[in-house]
Amino acid sequence: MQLILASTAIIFLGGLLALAVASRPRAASVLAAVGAIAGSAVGLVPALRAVLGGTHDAIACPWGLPLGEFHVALDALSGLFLVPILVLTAVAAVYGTRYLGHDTGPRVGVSWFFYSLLTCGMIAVVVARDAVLFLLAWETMSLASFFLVAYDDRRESVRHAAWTYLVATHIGTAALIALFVLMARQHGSLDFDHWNAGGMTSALASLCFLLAVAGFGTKAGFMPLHVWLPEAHPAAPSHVSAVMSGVMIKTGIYGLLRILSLIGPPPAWWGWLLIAIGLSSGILGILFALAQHDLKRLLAYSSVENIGIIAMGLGLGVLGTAYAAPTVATLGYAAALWHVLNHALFKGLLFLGAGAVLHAAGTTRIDRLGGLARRMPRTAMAFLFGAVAVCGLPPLNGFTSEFLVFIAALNGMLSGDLLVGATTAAVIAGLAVIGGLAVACFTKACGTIFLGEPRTSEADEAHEAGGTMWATMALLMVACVVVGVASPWLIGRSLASPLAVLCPAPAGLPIDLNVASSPLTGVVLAAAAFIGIALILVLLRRRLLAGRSVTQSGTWDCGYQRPTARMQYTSSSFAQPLVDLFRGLLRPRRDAAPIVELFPTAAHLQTHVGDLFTDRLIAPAFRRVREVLSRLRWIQHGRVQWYVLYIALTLLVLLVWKLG
Amino acid sequence: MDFWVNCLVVLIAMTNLRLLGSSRVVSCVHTVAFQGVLLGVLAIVGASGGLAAHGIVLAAVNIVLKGLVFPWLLMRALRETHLRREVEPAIGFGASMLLGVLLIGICLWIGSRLPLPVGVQASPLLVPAALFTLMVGLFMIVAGRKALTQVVGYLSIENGITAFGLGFALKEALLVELGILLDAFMAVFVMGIIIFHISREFDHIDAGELSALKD
Amino acid sequence: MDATQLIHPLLALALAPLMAGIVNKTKSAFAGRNGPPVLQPYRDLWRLLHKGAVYSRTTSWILRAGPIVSLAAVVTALAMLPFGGTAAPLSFAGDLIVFAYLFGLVRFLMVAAALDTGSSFEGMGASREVTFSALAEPALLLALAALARMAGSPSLSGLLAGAVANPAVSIPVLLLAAAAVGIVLLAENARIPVDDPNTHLELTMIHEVMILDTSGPDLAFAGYAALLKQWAFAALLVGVLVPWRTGVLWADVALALAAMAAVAVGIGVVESTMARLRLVRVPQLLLAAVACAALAVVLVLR
Amino acid sequence: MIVALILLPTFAAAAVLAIRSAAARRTLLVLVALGHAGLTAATFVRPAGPQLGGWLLLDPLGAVFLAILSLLFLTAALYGIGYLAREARRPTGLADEGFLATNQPEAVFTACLLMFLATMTLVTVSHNFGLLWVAVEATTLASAPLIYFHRQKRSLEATWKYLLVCSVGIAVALLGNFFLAIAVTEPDGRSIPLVLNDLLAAADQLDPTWLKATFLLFLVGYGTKMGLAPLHTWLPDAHSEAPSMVSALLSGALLNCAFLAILRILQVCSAAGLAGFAQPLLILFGLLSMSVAAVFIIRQDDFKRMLAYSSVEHMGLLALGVGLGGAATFGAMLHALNHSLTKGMLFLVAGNLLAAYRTKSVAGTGGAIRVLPVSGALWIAGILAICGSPPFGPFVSELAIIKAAFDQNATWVAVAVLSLLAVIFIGMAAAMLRMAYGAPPERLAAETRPREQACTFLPPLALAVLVLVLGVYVPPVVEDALRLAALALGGRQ
Repeated sequence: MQLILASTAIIFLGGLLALAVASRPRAASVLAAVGAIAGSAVGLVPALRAVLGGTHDAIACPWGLPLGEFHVALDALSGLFLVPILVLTAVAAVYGTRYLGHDTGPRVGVSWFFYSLLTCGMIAVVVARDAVLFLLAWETMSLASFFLVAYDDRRESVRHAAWTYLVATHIGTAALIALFVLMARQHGSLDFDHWNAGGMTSALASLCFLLAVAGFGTKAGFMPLHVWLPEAHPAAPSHVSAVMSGVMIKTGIYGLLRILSLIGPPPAWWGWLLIAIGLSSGILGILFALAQHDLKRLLAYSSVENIGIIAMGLGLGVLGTAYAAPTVATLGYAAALWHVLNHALFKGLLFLGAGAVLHAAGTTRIDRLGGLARRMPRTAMAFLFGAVAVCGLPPLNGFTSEFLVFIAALNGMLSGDLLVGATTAAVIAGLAVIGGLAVACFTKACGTIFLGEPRTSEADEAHEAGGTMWATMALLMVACVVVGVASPWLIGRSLASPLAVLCPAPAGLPIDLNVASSPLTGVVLAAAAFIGIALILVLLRRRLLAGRSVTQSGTWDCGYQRPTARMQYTSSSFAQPLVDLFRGLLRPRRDAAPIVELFPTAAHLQTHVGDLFTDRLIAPAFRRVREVLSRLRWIQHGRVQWYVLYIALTLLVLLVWKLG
Repeated sequence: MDFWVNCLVVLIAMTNLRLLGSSRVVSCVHTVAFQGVLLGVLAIVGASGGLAAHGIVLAAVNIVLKGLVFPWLLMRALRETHLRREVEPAIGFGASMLLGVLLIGICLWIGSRLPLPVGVQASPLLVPAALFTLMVGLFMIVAGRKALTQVVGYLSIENGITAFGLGFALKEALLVELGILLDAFMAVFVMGIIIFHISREFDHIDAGELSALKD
Repeated sequence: MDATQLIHPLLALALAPLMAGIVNKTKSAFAGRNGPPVLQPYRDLWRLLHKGAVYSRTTSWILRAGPIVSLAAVVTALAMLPFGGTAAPLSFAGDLIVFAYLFGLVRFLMVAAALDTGSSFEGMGASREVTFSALAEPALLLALAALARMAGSPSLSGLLAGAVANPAVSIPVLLLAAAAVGIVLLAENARIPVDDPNTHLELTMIHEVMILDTSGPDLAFAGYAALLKQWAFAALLVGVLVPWRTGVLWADVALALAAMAAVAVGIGVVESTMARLRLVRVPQLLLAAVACAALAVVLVLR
Repeated sequence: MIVALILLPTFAAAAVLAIRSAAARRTLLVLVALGHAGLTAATFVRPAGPQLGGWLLLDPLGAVFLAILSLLFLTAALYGIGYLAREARRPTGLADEGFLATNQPEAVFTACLLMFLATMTLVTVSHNFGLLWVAVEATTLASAPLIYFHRQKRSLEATWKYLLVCSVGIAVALLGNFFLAIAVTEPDGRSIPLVLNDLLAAADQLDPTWLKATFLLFLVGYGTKMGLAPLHTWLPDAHSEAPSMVSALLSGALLNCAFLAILRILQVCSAAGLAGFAQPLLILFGLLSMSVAAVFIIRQDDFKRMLAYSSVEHMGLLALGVGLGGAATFGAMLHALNHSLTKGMLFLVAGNLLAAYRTKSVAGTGGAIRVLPVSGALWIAGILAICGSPPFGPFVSELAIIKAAFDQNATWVAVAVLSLLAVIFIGMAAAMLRMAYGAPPERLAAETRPREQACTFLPPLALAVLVLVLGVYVPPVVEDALRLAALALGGRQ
């Protein structure tokens, strides 16, 4: 535990030093990165010990804050979230030193300070065991990330994104305050340890659960509450986006799990709610991702999708708990936790890759790129691996966790009654749709950005990412492969203790992770077979082509010589059939100047897909409230006589009301 | 002696009606001054147990301040601001009278809801009368067009409250009452200054025009 | 694992081209031509394997990786299919998901390879490919899930083991599942009414247009992978449609092979009697498949 | 010692009028502030006994407000050095006003400032209701000229409204005094002196009906001064037109004084067993004020008005906290402290922004973190703090109030507070982003802009540090003082 505090201190110190030398950006970057690495190294030790060994140690001491008590603890669940936090923040920090290399001015140092603050906030969130401390950490995390989002504040869009994020997170926090205060009223203490599951009426428990879903879901990006995500992630610098999308939104999942472990045995409808949220987030998330024109926006929506998958896992876990089906519960929770880890890896990788593209070609607008695979091959490979992983395709890590959700659903299907069966069938179908759409979405991204011919001169002059950036991406790429291949063993070793912490929720169900790891062994065998065959084929191909003529030529384009880049299929045209198929949900807006004359002059076509909930729900609601409020503004009309009249009337009313 | 107190109280109430009715700033000022004098008398009469020094001092200060100083200040302000003598009331004579009657009704009702505790010997009319004066003052501020009218209204409020205090011959410490009077004096004084500035900056003292600050 | 488990993979590797040959023979018979010989696909593959290769300057290593990965993935997928009484070499809980997702991997790489050329036609084909398979995937998985529930086993070997417990329920479920799988078979293997494998207008193609720039051994690999994929889906269909077992190994295998031939003929018949659907109408067909599968699930849950 | 607290600024005020040199005047101002702070601190070390027969007494409740006042005045005075120097060089003429304002003579300004301090101190220490009234009215008169420091039409109008509305309100409170005097008259004609402790002692002999009426009149009268909606009308005008250091004092100290006056009568009411009558009214006015503030903060284009409305909001929160009673009382006391510090800091920073941009319009103020790096950062921090974001002080106090509301099953009050706070946050966050971030106007974008002087940002910075500290650690001495104050109000813990 002391080590955790030490690592937090180190990271924070690094941030402070960076702030101190803010006048010299390079030095600031290095200092902050060093702090991040050292702190993570220190923190990983206890975190891993907690995850693997299931140790639990705590520090509790009184604190000079009314209501507050300084109580931190590190159990397996905290550790499981702590590991990706520490790893990804360190990696992203290294990446950031290079990524912000060209920026000048003090804002670099300031941003590093907030980066460190964000890291410390996330660490504090997962170890806090006192409601006030938790809220402090939570808001520190949110505010730090807000300042990071506002890094490039000269752009209006960035400011709007920052505002959206700030408002969303604040509203979420309001829900959390209500939640914690209710729990405190129930148990007479703000200390998590006193929140034993006993003694909550089911109504109160459900209310708390709903508040938790609202509050934590806002951070995690559950579908109706996700609106800040596609705004904030593109606005932030890429290494920050990686951290936010990779680990920060997961703190929402952590909070939900923590609360689930505290409010006692769940009724089945919680599971259904979570699964419904998961399905909507997953399917809509990937659909909107498919329709985006900006790479980072696309990735942000895909984060919503992955959060949806995690929510499905949680829902299945809750459902299994409620129906006393240990296999389903174990598999569901395991899938959720495992996907948390995997998503951190590959989404981090993808955002870093997007950053490299932005760095190299100066834009993330997909249709202005192309052919980067031959200009930055290493980045291209890394991104391709990330894409395969995020699509949940074997043999990479993304598949393993989606696979767990699948077999959790299958088990539910095999065992459960009609309702459970229907739910799980919905999960299976939903996951299948998500898988198909994800392939469409990421082939579009990879294909348009890295393959084919460059569409603009910037893309043409793109350069390979520097050593540091590439190294961090390579690290994550290797991690994706290794975690994917080693998953059976890793899961068996690492998920047992966290699930045991969650066990209060699965009412003491027996946990046997074999139900997860033995099928995964089969998956790994298949993967091994696949890789073996592939290698054989590679050799075979080399033998066959040996000594035969291998010539280069232009792309065969049905008679056209030299197809120009303008003739390529764009990402929009690639996605058009699906977007058109789901236009009811996506509501694409197109602004086109069609070709009219015989000898066509300039024409253009532009399509845009706004967010369903922002455009149809949030924005109109805000507008309505604003109208109502502005209609009330006449109160302050500036005539002093009327002001005195207010006094007179108040006086009269009070006297008549209270004395009458 | 209660008889005299009652008479004074009724007189004060009548002056209020005059305030409501009158359409000239000057007469308003005079009426308020007259109220002040009445209050001084009330202080002497109301002082139960004969003429205590306490009562005399208060009476003197009242008569001097409210009967002489304030009118003088206000007239001076009138002269400086070249105010056209006529106020064009926002609420006409008839309406004002009706409202006055209504206010009297309300005040009487409130008075009836506030039974005097035993041990307080005073005219039962005093509560309504004081409240009425207060309300009339408020009414003048609300209805008045000129900043000056509002000062007069403020004075009338002040009078109503003082009437209350004096009429009950409350054993309030002399120091406090003097402080109160001093404050009232300062208030009027500062208001006068401000009005003077207003007339200089805006070339008028139409309170209605002073509405640049709003949302 | 015993030797019998290797029977099906070997048969598949050996006979997949033959199946295509039978399909073509049937079509030409319907067209009144005598058509190419049944063994023609073997010849084509052989010839391609001994050709050199021509690559577009635009392309990168991805174009070369595509065929290899797809062939490897399809072979791996085949290893999970039981066939006529012979158990699959690779069988574990949830292998049906791996089975489906391996084809997802194939799709990803083939589409990437197609986009690698930067040709608008191949982009077009790729776009259609992902569109249709995004709809085919749920149909396939739902159908398999229904079967799994019915057989009470979460693995392909189990759910194709062919225990017809309660005919009243299982027969309609089997038929619905078969319908779903059948449609998916047509869609996934570039068959009429979804795609026309031997049209000559690139604008109308889906699968063929994606490998326009693939040549030589790569083309052989891609083609062979396509044939094996067709075999795999056909075998799945057979497994669903022919649940009966004699218990005698060679008899079961022979029965299954006969069924495969029947499926091949069936495909041929469908292709010769139906016209290609307009591309905008294909999704409706696939949604019909999803509907069948969903209905099967409901029946089986009841 | 208490007398000294009052006389020191009074005499200084007289002296200031005599002094010629500006430098000497400013030094004196700071010296007085320091002395006042020192004396206040001394009272904490060695509590002072009652004086003038218990008319002047520093009880825990008063002590809290006195400390706040003294601290805030010290900061304002330090800020004032730089401010007055700047004003002497080039008076703040506003772009939206069109012409440069000529300021009042600095001597008068400083004198009034000191008198303001003296009168507010008197409010915090006076235990006789009549004296209390005199003091509160005196604060009005002392502060009116301060608001009219910039001699221009808008500030004149603001002054007029402030004077008229507050005087009327105060007059109502005066009537309340007489009602109280009647309420304390005993059957035998004798009457209890209007001294707080005597009243508390003899609370059971008071006439409840008249006491109720008294409370209503005090609530309306002092509520006007405190800025409870719908009596708050003078507040935005005065705060927006007054010089920023004065706004800081008005918002951070004056409103508290009026609040204290209400608390005094509340003490009497609860002692007389009328808490059940008084507290719901406070809750009502609290919610009303917060709602009205929310209405005007959304899309407010004048940032000083925005701060003023935020003061309305927080006064409402204070009233609500006291109205809830119990644990919420302590929360309210803590919040009074937090709000004063934060709001004072914000107004001082607003003064810097105003001096740099020459406009109070949010839209016209962009890129503050580039034009004034420190002030810009402070502005962001202050807005976040006043909106109740951790790790700043207001968060803790608001949480305490909300928690108490939940604990007392006043769930709907709590929910209303939470949602109103959220709405207000949305409005202020938008303004904060537009002002702090983005590109500055061309006029200021140039590198030629003068660097920030320490004297302009150090005082608010100090306050910001205090607020931050209070957000993570409340020193025991402070906590004890607040607890005692809450205890005096009959609040638990």
